[in-house]
Amino acid sequence: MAAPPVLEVAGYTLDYSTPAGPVTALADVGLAVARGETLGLVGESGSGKTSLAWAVLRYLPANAVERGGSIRLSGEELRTRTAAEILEIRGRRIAMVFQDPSTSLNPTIRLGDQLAEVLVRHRGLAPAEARGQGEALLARTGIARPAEMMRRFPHEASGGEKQRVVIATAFACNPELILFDEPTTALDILTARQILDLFARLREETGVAALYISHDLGLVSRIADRVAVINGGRIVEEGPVAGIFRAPRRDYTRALIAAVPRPDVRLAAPPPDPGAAALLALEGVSVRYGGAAFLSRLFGARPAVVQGAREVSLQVRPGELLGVVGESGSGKSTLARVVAGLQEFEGRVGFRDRGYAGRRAFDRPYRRAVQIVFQHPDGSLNPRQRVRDILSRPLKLYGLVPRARLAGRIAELLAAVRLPAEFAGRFPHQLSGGEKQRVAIARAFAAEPDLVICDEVTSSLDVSVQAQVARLLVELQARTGTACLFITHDLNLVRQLAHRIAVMHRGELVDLFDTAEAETDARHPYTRALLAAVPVPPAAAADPAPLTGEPP
Amino acid sequence: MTPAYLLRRLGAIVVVLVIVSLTVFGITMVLPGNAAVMILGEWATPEQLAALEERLGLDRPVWAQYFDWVGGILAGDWGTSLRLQLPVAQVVGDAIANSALLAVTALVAVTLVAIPLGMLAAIRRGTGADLGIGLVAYVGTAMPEFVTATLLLVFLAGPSVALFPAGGFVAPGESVAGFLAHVALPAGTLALVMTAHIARQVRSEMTDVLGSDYVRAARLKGLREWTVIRRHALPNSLAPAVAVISLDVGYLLGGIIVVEEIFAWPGLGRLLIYALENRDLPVIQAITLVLALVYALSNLLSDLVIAALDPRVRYA
Amino acid sequence: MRELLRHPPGIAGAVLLALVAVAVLLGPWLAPYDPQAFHPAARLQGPSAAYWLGTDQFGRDLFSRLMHGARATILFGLGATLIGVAAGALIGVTAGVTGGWVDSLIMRILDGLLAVPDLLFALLIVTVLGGGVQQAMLAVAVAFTPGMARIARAAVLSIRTREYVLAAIARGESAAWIIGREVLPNAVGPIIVEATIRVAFAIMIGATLGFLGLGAQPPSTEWGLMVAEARQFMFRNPFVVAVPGVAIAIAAMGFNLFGDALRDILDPRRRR
Amino acid sequence: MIDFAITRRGVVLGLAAASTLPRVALGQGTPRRGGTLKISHTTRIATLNVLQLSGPAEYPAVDMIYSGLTRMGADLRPMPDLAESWEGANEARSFTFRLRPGVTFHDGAPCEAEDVVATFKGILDPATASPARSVLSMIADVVAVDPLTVRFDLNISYADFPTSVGHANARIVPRAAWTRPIEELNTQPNGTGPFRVETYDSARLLRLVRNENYFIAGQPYLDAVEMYLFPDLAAEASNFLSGAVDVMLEVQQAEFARIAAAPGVSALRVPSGRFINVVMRQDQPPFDDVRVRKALAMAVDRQLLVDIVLEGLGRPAYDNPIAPEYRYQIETPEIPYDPAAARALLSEAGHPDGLKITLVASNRPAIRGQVAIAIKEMARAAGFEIEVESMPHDTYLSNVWMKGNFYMGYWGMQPTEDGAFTLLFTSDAAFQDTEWKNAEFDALVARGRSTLDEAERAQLYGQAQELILRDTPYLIPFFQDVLTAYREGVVGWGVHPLSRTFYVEQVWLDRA
Repeated sequence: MAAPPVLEVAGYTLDYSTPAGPVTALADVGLAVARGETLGLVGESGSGKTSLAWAVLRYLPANAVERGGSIRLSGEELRTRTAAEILEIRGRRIAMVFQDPSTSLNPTIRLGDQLAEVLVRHRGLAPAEARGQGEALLARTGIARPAEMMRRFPHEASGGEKQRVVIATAFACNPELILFDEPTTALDILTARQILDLFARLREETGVAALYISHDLGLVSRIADRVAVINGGRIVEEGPVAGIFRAPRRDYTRALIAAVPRPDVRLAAPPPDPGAAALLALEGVSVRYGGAAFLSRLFGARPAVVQGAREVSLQVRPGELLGVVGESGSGKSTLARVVAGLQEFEGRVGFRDRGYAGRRAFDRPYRRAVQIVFQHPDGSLNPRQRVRDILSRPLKLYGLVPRARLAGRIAELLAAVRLPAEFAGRFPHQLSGGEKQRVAIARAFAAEPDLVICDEVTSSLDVSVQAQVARLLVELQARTGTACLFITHDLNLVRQLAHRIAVMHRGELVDLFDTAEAETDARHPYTRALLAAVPVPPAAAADPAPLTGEPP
Repeated sequence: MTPAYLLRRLGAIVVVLVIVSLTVFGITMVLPGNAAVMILGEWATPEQLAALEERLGLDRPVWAQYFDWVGGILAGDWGTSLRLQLPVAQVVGDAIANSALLAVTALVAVTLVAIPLGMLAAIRRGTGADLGIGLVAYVGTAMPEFVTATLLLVFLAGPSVALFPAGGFVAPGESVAGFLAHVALPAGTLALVMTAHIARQVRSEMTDVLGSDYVRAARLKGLREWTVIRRHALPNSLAPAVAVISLDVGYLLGGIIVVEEIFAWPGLGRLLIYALENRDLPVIQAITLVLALVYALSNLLSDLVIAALDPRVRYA
Repeated sequence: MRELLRHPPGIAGAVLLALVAVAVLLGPWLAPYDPQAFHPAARLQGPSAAYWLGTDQFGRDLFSRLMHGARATILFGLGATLIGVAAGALIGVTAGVTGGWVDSLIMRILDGLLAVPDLLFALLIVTVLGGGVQQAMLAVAVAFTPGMARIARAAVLSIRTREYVLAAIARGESAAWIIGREVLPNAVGPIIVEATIRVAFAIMIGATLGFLGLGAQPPSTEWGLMVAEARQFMFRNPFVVAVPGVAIAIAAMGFNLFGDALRDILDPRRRR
Repeated sequence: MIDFAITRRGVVLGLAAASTLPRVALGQGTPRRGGTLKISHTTRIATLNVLQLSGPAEYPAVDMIYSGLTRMGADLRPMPDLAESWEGANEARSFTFRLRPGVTFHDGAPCEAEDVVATFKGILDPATASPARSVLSMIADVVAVDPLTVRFDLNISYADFPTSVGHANARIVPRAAWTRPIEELNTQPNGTGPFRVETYDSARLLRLVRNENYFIAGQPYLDAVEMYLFPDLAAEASNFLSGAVDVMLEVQQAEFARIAAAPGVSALRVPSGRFINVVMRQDQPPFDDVRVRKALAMAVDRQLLVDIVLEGLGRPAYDNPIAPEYRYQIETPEIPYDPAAARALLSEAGHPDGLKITLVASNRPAIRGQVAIAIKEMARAAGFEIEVESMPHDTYLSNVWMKGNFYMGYWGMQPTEDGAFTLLFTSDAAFQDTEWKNAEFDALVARGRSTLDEAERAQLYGQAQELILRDTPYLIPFFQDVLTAYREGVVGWGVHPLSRTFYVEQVWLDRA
């Protein structure tokens, strides 16, 4: 008789009781993960994928009501286990790796102790012994000086190092099953790539069964053996990775696949006239952050100066979409703030035939011609203003439309971003994230700008919404001939949309190239490393060679 | 924590004290009536008043009085109490020591009671214990000290019960038991209000900590609940608790005013009321400065404690 | 508001405040007696059909005094807080919006003033102004100003970096528009929460000043003064102290609970 | 029997028998030596400078530490203290005091005539700011005749002079004190009294121990006296009832019945001439019209005031400042509470629709405000629409006292009629705050103080009182008793109507 699957969920239904009545989180869910197998569980926010993880770990909130089904670990039913028994299972037989290592590690306890405590708990080791073992575990996750890392506090380690500690902790007791909850989303591109490689290696070595939860179908397709797509609490489709991508059976799956940005599917607006004069020209733009307040200086504080951007020069042509990519802290958002007139800078910003030498030099025509859309749909709209007021503000401010035509223009703007006209009367909190971002885009385009700065406009949105917003943006751009400075960390997305791509690293512009030339040898090594780190779905590109060590 | 940081903080405290000194001096200068009137009371004749004013130096220009005062403080001479005719440093010094005994006792009591209560409420969130603690906390913070003190006086020091003396002061040097008996009610009054406040804050911090990702991670490691609380939750909610306590020192410094008056505790608060009633300006000024200094130092101290508790906090 | 009613402490706070509001609005009509009228034959009595909450040392009806005193007490708290909030908000918003050395200077001065405990500050000021209700109200307001200024400034600073404000700056909006339309409407939330809780403090400080003889003066029916005047008689009739004492606690608790509930509702981080 | 029979000889003589000193409440049995008497009080002993102090708790302290030439007895007669005897001469324009021999200060220095001369000269120096100065302003010169004899020459005839030198602030300090900063007396008193200071902390405690060299052999009986400060009245009462102290210096009316009823406790009530007075300024309307004053007088139910404000611990007064405790009180007619008549009189005085006016009271002591509120309620029926404005004492002192036209005053009892009249009533009174100035009255008082004949004096002072009753310069609704309490086993504790002398050296503890 074949061994039972490590994890087998069958007919599992879970409700949350709320004041407004029960809400179904999971409905008749069934899935199985065998030893040595990785099952990718893909869904958007609210799909129930995380609830499933909590159900497996028997860590349900007080208002959770299980309506039926079974959850078995290597054939043992978990639902009937007592709390004490579950405590013995957690961390020993089922471990979990969390999304963000900076919050899942206790900031006041040394990394080594957090790793060792699970060994003390489940393997009964003495603390000193456990620390020794912990060092070995850390070494296995590729940490160069494990003994030193053991003594550090979380804030003294990088994101990648912390996630390695979390992973080492998860593997510490040789569990049968590990749950991964988006373990790379909080990490930078290159680090994420290394963590994924580490995961692949450890899975090989230990033969652990893994349930890998993610919103990113592209990413899952690279590491999982099989994929389950969850939507609205139900598994809509399940099967081997290749099969799902090649022949999705459900519309939802198809939409999800279509929404995954793929460089080979170009969405860009028509290319700009290469001979046209530059619309925007940055010349040697530098930004320094920091500097102590007067009184602090008086009492001897040294100003801590951080370089936000160093000597950046680039140009944007009319109608062009220039992608700016880089990891967090690379200076790409600083650049956006400079151009939007939110950040003091040194150097010169040229716009059409005028030059501006500082933030305060930007005049009304410049401010009208250059608009910005921000990352967080929640933060970019004033919660106390109706959509109508938000959209009418640029119209009134720049005197673009006679008062009598205001309402009509607002309806047009809403239509342009595919929102119904009655949204004009709504407040931002009555809109979804995607809808809010559309309003923000509409507000930017309301000014009839020549250049729109998009600062990570899609990264807070669900995958499917992301794609819609990106398409909408390009469409508007094509229609109005507006240029766009598109700042993102998503390489695949930018390769879909941009005419040219600028790569920033630690405040410097390291590379600038036509999108078509992304994969040529002329690229800067850092660009190449970034491209190599990004999973390109599905197996369209050859699996890149694993990277080792920290990014340059 | 660098010496430069400490120096900077101390410098900031000096700035604060200068501002307080100017404010207080300004306020005391426009106080109606003067000490001579209050000293001689209703039995004074105008010439007696004039003589006394001259003797007290109240007839000199304001700016001269200010610079004399500041200069005196810097030279260690805090002036002479107008009413008591004693050096301010001596009068205030005795009172500081007594108030410190009261305040520290209250703080220790609060720390020992409020923090465990707040944590208990957070851990047993939504249970009867939580509700009970919450209710007591709300009632405690809603009672002015003089009401609380009056109730304690009636119920614990009334003639029929007389569990504690109704007031007075015994130095711990004379008799530790006597000191504890006398300090119980005034410190209890102060502690009650602060306990209520701090327990609520600790509960809220602890609730946040218990809901944090790392506590969840610790639980999902299979750690026992007690270990989770002791190792993971407790240390992290202590730092905010310390911050709250240090903020409450400001409250405490106000609270002693009423409590000392009611329980005959010979400290700064009662001295202040006496000085205010008698327009004893040097004493008022000195007490205000001392209280401001204590408050500023307690904030600094709490920052140091927080830095010790939380490795993330490093002052440079 | 609807959310408030789903928040149990919020409901409790609202109920307590409703009681208080009834006393403030209708108190004089609910009172069966003239609050100052002596009933020499019925001194220091416990509750009875004639005197619902008993009588004080002059045989004055405690319930009537309580009802009449609600206005003095509550309006004191509201008034002091309102003035303090207005002044504090003005200073704080100015500092937060202006920034630079103006902000530094204002903040240093505020730090200095904040180092003086509220009650002490109020005591100093009320002594300058001379005791009395208006003076005490002003004193509490002045004592509250630095704290409120700090909160207003913090609120402004946190909002100043919100993206919709950045968007307005990028759009080239005037400073007045940004402050008036983008910053202030969103900064009032924390200010209102803090103000609500401070009303409770103001009531208690007002009562304490009354107790120390520097606030409301006899024959006012302010609750703190009622307690202070009655303390001598508390052994003969505990109600003389208990009635106004409990009333103060109810009012302060109402504002505390209500303020906490408001904070929970306005702060998305604390929402479930 | 209160009489000064000696006037026949034209001199006033004191008696020198210490053992016959009258006691307020003399204990039973044989005095026992030893023990510590603990006293609680509510006001601070801010200073022990006998020349300057004026606090209620400071008087008992200096009464134990210092001695004067004379000391007030319970019957308002001057008793020998440092002076064994005295005699007046030259129509009471000169007084000679004979000092006890062999008396020493606590520091061992002898107490002689030079000390007395230095003390009185110091008091007369305005720079000393002594409350005794105005009372002793009739002194023209003071000379040491020999080490044990002092002679005072007066500007005027002043029959009560032996009483005046017994003023609480006129106790004898060593002549050496004047060679040093006089502030030293604040904390380092050096007297000839029955006790000397051991510990003095103005914030908490004054501890006095027996002066072994006290000039009355065998006294004091107590080893020590401790005075504890309790600023809060409620806490003080609780503390006393719990047995922590032996004596509560002053008991509030509100607490008196409760304390008196407590087991093991005696509460003592001493009638006194202490009174509340409603000040009505008479150089401006409405109180320039005597009918308005009379109307108000009729609009106050004095018995009810005594009942509810004093809890019955006092006696109604009918606007005569001279209480029965003085020597020359005349029959004072009762003024019945008659709102209707008051209203009629008010109407007749030109206020047919009543009179709206603000009555100011300070909050210290609280009784001022209580009386004001009660008057407001009572006088309403007579058409007086009184607004009571209470204020903190300091504000009152600087803004209202001696300035306002309608406010509450509060005065302790004076040792003599002359003291009472010259305090408030004569045109040159120290606290003339009504502008009621009457030359006839002034003349009567001036003649009275120089008149040695008992009957003639009684007649002059009687006429003066008649003038007061005729014009009602103040509304004086009641005389307030002085209240104190002590625990079982304390023998001989008592208070004096003037609350200036306490005779603690005669108190002893009768317990195992």
